[in-house]
Amino acid sequence: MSRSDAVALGLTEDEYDGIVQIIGRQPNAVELSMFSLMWSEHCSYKHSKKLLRTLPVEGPRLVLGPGENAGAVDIGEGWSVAFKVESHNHPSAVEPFQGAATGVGGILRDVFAIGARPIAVLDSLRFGEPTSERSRYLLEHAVAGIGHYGNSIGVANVGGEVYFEAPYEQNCLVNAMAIGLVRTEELIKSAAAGVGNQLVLFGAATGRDGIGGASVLASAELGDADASKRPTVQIGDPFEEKKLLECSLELLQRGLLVALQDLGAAGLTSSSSEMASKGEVGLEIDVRKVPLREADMEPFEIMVSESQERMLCVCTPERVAEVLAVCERWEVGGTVIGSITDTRHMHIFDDGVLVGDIPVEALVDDVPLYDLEPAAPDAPLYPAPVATISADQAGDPRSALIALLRSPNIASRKPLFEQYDCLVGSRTVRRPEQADAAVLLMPTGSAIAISIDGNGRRVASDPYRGAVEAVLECAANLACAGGEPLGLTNCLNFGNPEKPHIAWQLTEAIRGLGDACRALDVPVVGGNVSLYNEGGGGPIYPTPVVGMVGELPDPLHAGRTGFAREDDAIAVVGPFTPRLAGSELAKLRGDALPTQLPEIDVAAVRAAHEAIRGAVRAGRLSSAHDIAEGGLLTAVAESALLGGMGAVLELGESDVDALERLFGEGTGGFVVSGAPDALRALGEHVALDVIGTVGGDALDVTVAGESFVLRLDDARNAHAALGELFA
Amino acid sequence: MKYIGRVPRVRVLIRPKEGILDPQGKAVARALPALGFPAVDNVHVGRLVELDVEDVSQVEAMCERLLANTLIEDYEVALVSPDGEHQSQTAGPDAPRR
Amino acid sequence: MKYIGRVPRVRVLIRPKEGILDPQGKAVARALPALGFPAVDNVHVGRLVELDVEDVSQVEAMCERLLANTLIEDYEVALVSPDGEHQSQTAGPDAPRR
Amino acid sequence: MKFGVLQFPGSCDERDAQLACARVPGAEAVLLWHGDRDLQDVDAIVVPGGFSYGDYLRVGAIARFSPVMESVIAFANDGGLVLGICNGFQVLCEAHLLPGALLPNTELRFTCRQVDLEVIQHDTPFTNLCATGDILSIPAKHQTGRYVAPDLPLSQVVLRYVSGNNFNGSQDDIAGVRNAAGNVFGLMPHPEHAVDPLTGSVDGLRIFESMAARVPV
Ligand SMILES: Nc1ncnc2c1ncn2[C@@H]1O[C@H](COP(=O)(O)OP(=O)(O)O)[C@@H](O)[C@H]1O
Ligand SMILES: [Mg+2]
Repeated sequence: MSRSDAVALGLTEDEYDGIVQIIGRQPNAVELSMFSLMWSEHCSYKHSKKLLRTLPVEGPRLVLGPGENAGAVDIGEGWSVAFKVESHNHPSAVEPFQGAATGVGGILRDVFAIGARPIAVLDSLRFGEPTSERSRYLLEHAVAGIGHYGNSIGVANVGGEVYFEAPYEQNCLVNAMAIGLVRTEELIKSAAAGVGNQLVLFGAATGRDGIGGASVLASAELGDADASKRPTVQIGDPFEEKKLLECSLELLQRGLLVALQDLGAAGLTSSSSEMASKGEVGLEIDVRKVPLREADMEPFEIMVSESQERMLCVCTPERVAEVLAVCERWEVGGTVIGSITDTRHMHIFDDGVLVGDIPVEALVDDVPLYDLEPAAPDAPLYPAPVATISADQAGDPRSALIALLRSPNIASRKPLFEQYDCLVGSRTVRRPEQADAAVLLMPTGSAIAISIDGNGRRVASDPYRGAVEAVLECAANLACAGGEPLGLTNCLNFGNPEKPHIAWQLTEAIRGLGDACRALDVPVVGGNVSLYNEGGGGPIYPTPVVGMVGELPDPLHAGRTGFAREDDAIAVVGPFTPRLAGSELAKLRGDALPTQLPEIDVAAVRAAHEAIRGAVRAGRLSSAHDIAEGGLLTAVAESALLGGMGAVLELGESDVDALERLFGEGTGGFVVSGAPDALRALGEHVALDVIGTVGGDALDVTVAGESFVLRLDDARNAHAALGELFA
Repeated sequence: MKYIGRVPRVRVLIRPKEGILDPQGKAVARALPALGFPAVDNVHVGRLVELDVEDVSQVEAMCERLLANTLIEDYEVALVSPDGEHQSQTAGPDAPRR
Repeated sequence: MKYIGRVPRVRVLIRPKEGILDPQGKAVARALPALGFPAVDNVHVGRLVELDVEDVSQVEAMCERLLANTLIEDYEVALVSPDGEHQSQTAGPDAPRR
Repeated sequence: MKFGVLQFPGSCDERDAQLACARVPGAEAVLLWHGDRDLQDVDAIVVPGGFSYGDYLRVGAIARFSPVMESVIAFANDGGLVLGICNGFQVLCEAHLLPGALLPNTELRFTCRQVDLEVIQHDTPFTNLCATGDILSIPAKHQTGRYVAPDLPLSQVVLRYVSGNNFNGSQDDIAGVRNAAGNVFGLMPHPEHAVDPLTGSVDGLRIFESMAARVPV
């Protein structure tokens, strides 16, 4: 295969030359297709690996850090929680239902590949403005696909987020996070070991699914006329995955496996070569032993197929019969396709004939890593959002509040999350809209709190501080539920890193992520990077999505978002300096993005989290909610709507402009309610300002001498606006 | 055409494209032998849409835009008489013959 | 029969029984006019099952036992040639004529 | 009291059902594998929720033919107590142990929502610890829960959705039905997900406790 073949497969000429040099000859079709995938950005992280190495990955509770299929943290009594977030952006843009469904399927496999039983899914979605028909189509089908897969496999979907912004119009984002539960001693790794041990492929048969870049080979080799050989969309089969999941866990529980690995991007190629690389061994695979859905597949197609619902395991020869018997009991196909060797080469056979021979190291470790060439832009990268409300509307607090509650980024997510089973597993102590983080009961009797966050517009305004804010917001959500962060996972969704401004966004965001994690003492346990998210309309907002798992000792004292008791006092808590620049209200009125966000005193924010968390855990607060999109008044309105109780607010004089006080955004602020004594006690630990009282059936707001009233029914109607998108 | 003055009835058959995973077909294929129908093969499950439409020439466009997901499905359009018999049929651009 | 020595291919059409609400049909009927296809009526959505079976006489039993739920669905069985044309057909015991 | 909870490939709520049964004082619950005919001398059967066989072709259609269902049908015909929840209800209808069928929700969407159910009959083995007219708050979560039973006698309706809670479009707001003999009962909402104050309401527990009250220990 020539340089031009390599370029057609997405490699550079230099990379091709590097391959020729490493293996000492030209690669054949099988080898080149394997290289093209393993050396792709997706598998090799060649543009991000150096930056990712700057993230903190150690912590006292860390059990499994980046590098394995999922990370894990210790929750005590011999139990660990595994978790990871991953993107499925491109497949979802092509076919949103199947793309989103297989995204869920993929992240679940990552979790049970380390031996953990998946117990929850969260999803993080970004679409263009819902005024666009295409965005509505993508939204409806992506949500249906996520629901279809998670509901059918019986894993609760307990939370997520969705934003609508024009820069995602051409490039939607579909990220999914999965959480698993495992006995720490039963965690299994993916390193292949034991020369002579057998490689068993189990799960679905292999078809021509998702033969992405390598399709070029298909057309080169098979002739363009043969339309049926074209690569195909991956179809998810949650029923197959359910059986695969139970089968994998039973294999592990019976102690039959040496190593286990899921098949994701680049299919058999990446799973097998990564197992070999980690175990420092070689592998032999005979592609003709792979059960096929279509009989006439070429060796390279079998090696790169991304057919879903497949796993690869290593077991000793004596265990093969038992392994296959477990597969049969779960009605899962299982086949020995090869074995472990001491050659440190991948030897690919086609019915006994050698068709590929690559040193494992060349495939997995020798990929060139690139330094980015970041450059801060000197002109705005993104056009100002299109105004959707008038200056008059934005200037009147009552109509601004209604507009914010209606805004697609703030309106209730109920029309989405009602399509997900949030209960299966009998662990869900806090469902969506009950608390700022989902809360799940653990077998230890304690609980975990989980949240996922990332406001791309703020990161676009200021990649460093925007990323810090994403981490802090996630931790704030946990604090409101009573949770203390144990670990963080992230998915970095960015444009083309070869462009200096995107490189700058990525570099700054990762620096922010790292600094925030260090400041909170939270290790990064893993994550995912999705680059080149650019359509005709330019790059997406830089979108680092942050997922966090925290613990809370007593689920009885899990926090709530909604007001819960008449006559409770309401207070604003924390080092909160609201600014309209970069806020949701600024977006609605069409303001350009700022070029900077205000400085953040992370230590003070952390102290506020600790104070809120302590008060929630002690059962002293009736409600706690962090101030995010839409600012203070939106946060109060949300607590009122979710609790079904109004509020009377009296904000005294201040030199800050009323609109900025009510709707400005920033990090570090909370709205809490509770008995006046309890709030006084909290005020000894953190800045606290009592602003009103719970009660009535309206929001009755006085600010700087001006008053208005918004009935809860009217607020609720505005907040239900997303329902129109699913009518 | 037979039904002058009557609105023609059209039947659209929608199937998973060849090579695309058909989990439903797979499940039925597994179930039938267990029910005592062993000699069954090549099972596929798809959708059936029937409608009355004045301008039959529009049906292909309906399929492309709404009725079928042409990334993963093929469709086939047939005109039916009221007693269910075929009158004529056309298939989507690249419907395979299975 | 035409396919001596070859396994016959059978097509089963399964439809909601008359009188049973068909929200899928309704959803299609509602969506089509919005896409610029106004003159559509009487839309129904059902299932299509196709299979190769040696003994075609078994298909009715397959339908009664598994493929259709005759409380809510009617079915219709047809033999198809490889190029998709009908050869003959039978309908379930009380298939209505729509 | 020994409950048996069926487990099909694709069952999802079988462990939840097992946990719920085990909350009944003095009760234990075992899983019964779809491929086994032996019911292990259980006193009552729960056919749990989930997506048996992926719900492919038609909900419940394939599961009803599994070996364990042959035993369950015989057990039911002998007067044994059988409770079908969600997918289990669908399976029991397909198996003709209960009248009617379940069709896609009128909105065609999967919906997970807490619903209020009114007890229409308290003198059944499944509701004897309720009073007629009691309202139970129980979650429902399904895409195919529109109950249709053309000639159902009113006497077999056990639970109804309270007005405004029938999101699936079931005929006459029917949420739960029994067979003519009264020993088989099915409902779309999930009583096993309403047994612990920590995770929701506890109204569902009364169904399991009612079953235990009917079974001599
Ligand atoms: N895409 C989604 N999938 C599932 N749940 C979601 C999704 N988006 C939002 N939710 C849930 O809706 C609730 C409110 O969401 P949101 O307003 O975005 O919360 P926050 O402002 O705390 O990030 C939360 O419980 C959240 O987990
Ligand atoms: Mg929040």
